[in-house]
Amino acid sequence: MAAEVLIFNLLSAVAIVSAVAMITMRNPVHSAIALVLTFVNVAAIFIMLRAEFLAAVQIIVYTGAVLVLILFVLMLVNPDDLPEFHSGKPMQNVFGFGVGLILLAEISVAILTRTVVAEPGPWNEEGVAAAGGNIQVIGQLLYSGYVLPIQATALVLLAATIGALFLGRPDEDQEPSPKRRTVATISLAHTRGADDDLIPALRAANIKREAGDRDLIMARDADEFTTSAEEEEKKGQSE
Amino acid sequence: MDANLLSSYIFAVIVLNVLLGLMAYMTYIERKVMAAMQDRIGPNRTGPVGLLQPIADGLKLLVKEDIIPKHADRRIFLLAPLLSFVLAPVAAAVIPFGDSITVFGHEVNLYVADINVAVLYFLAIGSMGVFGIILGGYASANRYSLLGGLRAAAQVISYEIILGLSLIGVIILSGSLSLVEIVNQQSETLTIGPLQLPNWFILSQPLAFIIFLIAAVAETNRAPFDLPEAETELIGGFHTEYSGFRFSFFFLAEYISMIVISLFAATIFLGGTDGPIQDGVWWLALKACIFLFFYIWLRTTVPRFRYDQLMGLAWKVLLPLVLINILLTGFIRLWGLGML
Amino acid sequence: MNELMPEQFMFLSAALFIIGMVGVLTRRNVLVIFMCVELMLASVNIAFVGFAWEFSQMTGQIFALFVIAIAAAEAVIGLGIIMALTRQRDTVDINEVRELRQ
Amino acid sequence: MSSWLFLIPLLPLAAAVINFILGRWFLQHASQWLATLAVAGSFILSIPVFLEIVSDEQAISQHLYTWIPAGDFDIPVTLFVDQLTATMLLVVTGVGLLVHIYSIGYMHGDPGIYRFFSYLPLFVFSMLMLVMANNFLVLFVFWEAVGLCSFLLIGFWYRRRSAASAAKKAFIVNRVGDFGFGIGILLIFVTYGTIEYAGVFDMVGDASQTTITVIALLLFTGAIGKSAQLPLFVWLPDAMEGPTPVSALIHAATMVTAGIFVLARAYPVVSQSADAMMVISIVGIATAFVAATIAVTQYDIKKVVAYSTVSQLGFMAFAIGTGAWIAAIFHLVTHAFFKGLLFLGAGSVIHGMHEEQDMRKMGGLKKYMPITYWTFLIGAAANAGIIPLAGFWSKDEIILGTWLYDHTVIMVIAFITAFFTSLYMFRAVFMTFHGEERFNPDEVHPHESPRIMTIPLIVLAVFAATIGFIGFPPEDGWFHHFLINAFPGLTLPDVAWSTIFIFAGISTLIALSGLFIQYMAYVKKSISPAGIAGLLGPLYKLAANRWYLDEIYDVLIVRPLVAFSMFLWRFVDAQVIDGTVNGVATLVTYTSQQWRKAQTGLIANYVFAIALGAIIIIGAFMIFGSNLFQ
Repeated sequence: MAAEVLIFNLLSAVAIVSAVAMITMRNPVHSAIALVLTFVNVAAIFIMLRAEFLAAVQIIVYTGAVLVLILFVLMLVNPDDLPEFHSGKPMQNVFGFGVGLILLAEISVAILTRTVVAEPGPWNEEGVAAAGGNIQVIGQLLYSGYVLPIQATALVLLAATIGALFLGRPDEDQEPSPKRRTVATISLAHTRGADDDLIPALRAANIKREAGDRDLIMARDADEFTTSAEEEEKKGQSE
Repeated sequence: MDANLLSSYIFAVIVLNVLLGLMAYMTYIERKVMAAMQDRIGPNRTGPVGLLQPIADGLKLLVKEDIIPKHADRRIFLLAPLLSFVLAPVAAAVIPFGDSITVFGHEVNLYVADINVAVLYFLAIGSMGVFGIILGGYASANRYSLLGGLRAAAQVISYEIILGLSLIGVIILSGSLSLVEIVNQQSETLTIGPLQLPNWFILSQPLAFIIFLIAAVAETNRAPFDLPEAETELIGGFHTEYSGFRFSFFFLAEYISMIVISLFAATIFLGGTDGPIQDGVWWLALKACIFLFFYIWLRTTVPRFRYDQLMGLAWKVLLPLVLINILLTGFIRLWGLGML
Repeated sequence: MNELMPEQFMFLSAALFIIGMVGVLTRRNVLVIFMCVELMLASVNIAFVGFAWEFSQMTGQIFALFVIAIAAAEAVIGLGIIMALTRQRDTVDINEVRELRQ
Repeated sequence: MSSWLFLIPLLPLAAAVINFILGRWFLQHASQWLATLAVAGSFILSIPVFLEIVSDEQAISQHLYTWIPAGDFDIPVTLFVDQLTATMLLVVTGVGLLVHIYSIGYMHGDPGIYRFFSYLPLFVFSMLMLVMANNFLVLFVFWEAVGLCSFLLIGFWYRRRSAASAAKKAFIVNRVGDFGFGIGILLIFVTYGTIEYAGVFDMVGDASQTTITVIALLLFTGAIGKSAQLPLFVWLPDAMEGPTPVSALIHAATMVTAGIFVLARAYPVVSQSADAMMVISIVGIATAFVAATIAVTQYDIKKVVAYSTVSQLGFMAFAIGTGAWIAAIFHLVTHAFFKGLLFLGAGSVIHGMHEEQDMRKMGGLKKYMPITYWTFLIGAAANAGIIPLAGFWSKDEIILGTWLYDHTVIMVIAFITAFFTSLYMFRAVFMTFHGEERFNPDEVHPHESPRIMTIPLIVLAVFAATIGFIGFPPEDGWFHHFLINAFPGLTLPDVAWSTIFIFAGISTLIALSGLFIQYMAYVKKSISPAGIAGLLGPLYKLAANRWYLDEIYDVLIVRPLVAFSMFLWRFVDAQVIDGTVNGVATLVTYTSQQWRKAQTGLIANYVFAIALGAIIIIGAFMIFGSNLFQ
């Protein structure tokens, strides 16, 4: 049916032209609009290729969410003075287009010289219709053979959500948090916490141990042993 | 070109024109109802009981000067209202207005298209609709407009999710994304003892219905969720710089969206054309009118939300609720209690 | 040319992909580069769906679905990074961001 | 009962795990009740097990799971209780319970109490598993586990450097013995093809005499380490750095007896080798004698008790060596009670004296802490062998055994050691509780310990006084008839009453003479201990300096090791290894610096490189042919 080919070609042409427009537009907002056009055409092509569900998802996700987000960010980052630069170095452009052309040529050759070896599967138009439609078939396949990938995708989306929340959170106050006290104190209170001979020496020297090769006994904070020892002493006296 | 396609085209034209006419009088009805609620009279000078007021308004907007701000992004500025206005009625294509009837010997379906992804189609078109507002807000080169656009973007994306998820429950129960199929299922009668109930999804999905209602109001940027245009804060928001018939495009697009989403809600939750006696399009109209009245009622009653409240409502209240609803529905379906 | 040929969507896919790639190569605005990446992903989806159509398979469509899901995640993170970047550096010029060089 | 057997070790394990995980943040002091209740549960469960063994005279076992199923090498974890194990169960859980109760009072207010009360039940668990194992490998695993618990508990106050190094010392010294023990188990497996007790004992005669001797000696090596025999006993006195209840539980009542337990358990193997038995006897009696002489010269109350423990362990060892198997176990049981009592009593004294351990700064404490005094006195008298307390019956029986099995030399030395035992025990009693008060009354206010500490003392004292009667009359008591069924082939010697009376008379005489001498020395002051010390001169110095064993180890082992380590550090590590590593790093840094220049930081360049790569790869495929595009 020639109309089908015609429509396909038309859609393809619009998609390609608007894609080219996207990378040539100076204003990124215009680029985004061109991309919307491309995506809508891609969705239409999906319908032609018997992928109605994907077409709807393409519109909802890409145009409805991703591009709206991109526009959102475009407006948010620099609303008054959106950068007008196009591309900096001419050499970059030349190289870019050159590489693109070579790759296109290569892929074209690959496409034109290909030979089909695969056998057609069961999901032609009649097969899909018999199974209840495109969505039904995708649903059945997804939740029978692809349960694990679905779960993994769900995890990826969750991680992305959390990541976005993290990236988008307001800047924390710039003042540094108060430094943690790192000064160690010496436990004098509880004899169990220190060398037996350490105690009188410590008392005499007030803080430092005199001669000797052994380290001081460090406590994490001054009260680590003090309270318990006092309690014990009180208890001892009362008895 | 076969006859079926032709009849679809013809029907589409009819629906479009009816929608446009309805939309014009929707503004009138809104003003009247609001007036009644606020103990006023409302428009009553133009024509009998002010019935010609919408036409007068339309003419006024058409002949007004079309102002384009100097620093505006001209092309987008011109494009944006069109986008809004064109996309708004497109979603109505999938709404079934009844079964097929025979006109002049031809079988004519009372819907433009019965596609198997109708619900998704509706959501897709709805998500596209916001582009008009965003681009309009951007192109105006006005801070207020830009803020309005930004708000619209965030709000619509958030409530789009709620809207879509609230429909999942219905989809689980019906097992189809086709609206015609969904309506057909709802026209069955449910007998519980002495009770004869219609199998409307509002009965099996009450929570989803309420959430859908809230999300629909937000999706159409209507009060109390009209933050993108909040007159008191943003002096009109995205359409501050628009005037004349470009403004009217935005204005009309909003009303068309309201009507379409009301039709959609009536179709999904209230059985569409199904009614106690003599099924037909009038039942759909009646149900849609209830929704429209609800819209107006809401606007006169509830004050506007603050922006953080709006977002908090979507993400912290409605999203968990709607997920719970999906979970429960899934379990119910799993245990074979699908038909309420 | 009465039938839709498989080569058509392949060329479309290739063309869109290469346009996206050239865009990434030549543009400096990080957001435009981002859009180009999205375009490349979409072009790959065309190929997937197209091959699924050609061989009457569903695997291609399912794969495309996963691509879309991952692309959504990528978009969210990418835009988050861009937001953080502009907040810190106040620029969207990709050539200004050269910390990796140090 | 056998189906509930697993609960006995499980309860302490559960308590240990819960206390360890939740103790710090949630339980804190509540952890002590959890641990005590768990051990009490084990104790209560052990009683019906014991009674069942008594009535049925049949070993019971419960298979839990197979730990290592590897072909022939099949290691089950099976709980196994026979007469020997049942006895040990009661001792371990009983003394363990009392120590737990005592610790509640002793450890009160310690910030690490949850740690203490997770290590302690963990130890009880390990010890229970050790005694309930039915094969040598599981035994070895929990042998190491009790070693670990010992390490943790000795080093409990790890902020005190001496405690930390004592813990290390105990652990390392034990490794020496464990090494031999492990090889012994390997040899058992190689020789007999199994390491389950029953299988090994059945086939014990199949191996050559030399092999059996080697196995027995290797097993004894383990016992030397764990049970603190000469020459590896040096760790035990140092282990007194741990909290006193730990000393009581681990280093007196239970863990140190693990070595004796292993010898007793492997008795069917050990007894096959006369040479090995001879070695065990000699080492045992030497240990007993050396430790007793050291104990007489010590001033630290805990050290005295510690050396006393070493000495008593020596008694047990040579009892097994001479063939008095039942006497050894009997002494193990009585020793567990009176030595636990002595340690807890010493702990009570230390507690009352505000952490003072030096007996020279005590004296006259009798009136301040009467309960502690009387219980300590009972313990000391039991240890010294005063009739009719527990120690008398078991020790007398060991010495009787030496005579019965014709070891006259050992018997003589044993009598001398018994005399020293009496000497040091009553020296400790009199120095601590009698005579003038040598502490500064302004600084120290001795007081009796709280009731939660004295009740275990009283309970232990009752046992220390009466437990000996389970072995009455000697060589023919109830205990003997109970244990005789543990192994087939054990016989009770037929002893005439006259012999028993003679030995009992000599023992009592010796014990009383020790008591008398010390009474004269420290209470009446009619003998000067310093004078005697001067009289003995170098001999006294030798004993007071612990026979210079630590110094010998220092010169022979520690210093060469340190020197070698220094060489490894200064030259091998610092120069060779670090030099290599740094050299490689420098090389990599330099190369990276050069490559860095390729990293422009421009995304476009990177993408360009990717695209070029794609072109090259696709081009290569197309030129050289591939089925990728076909």
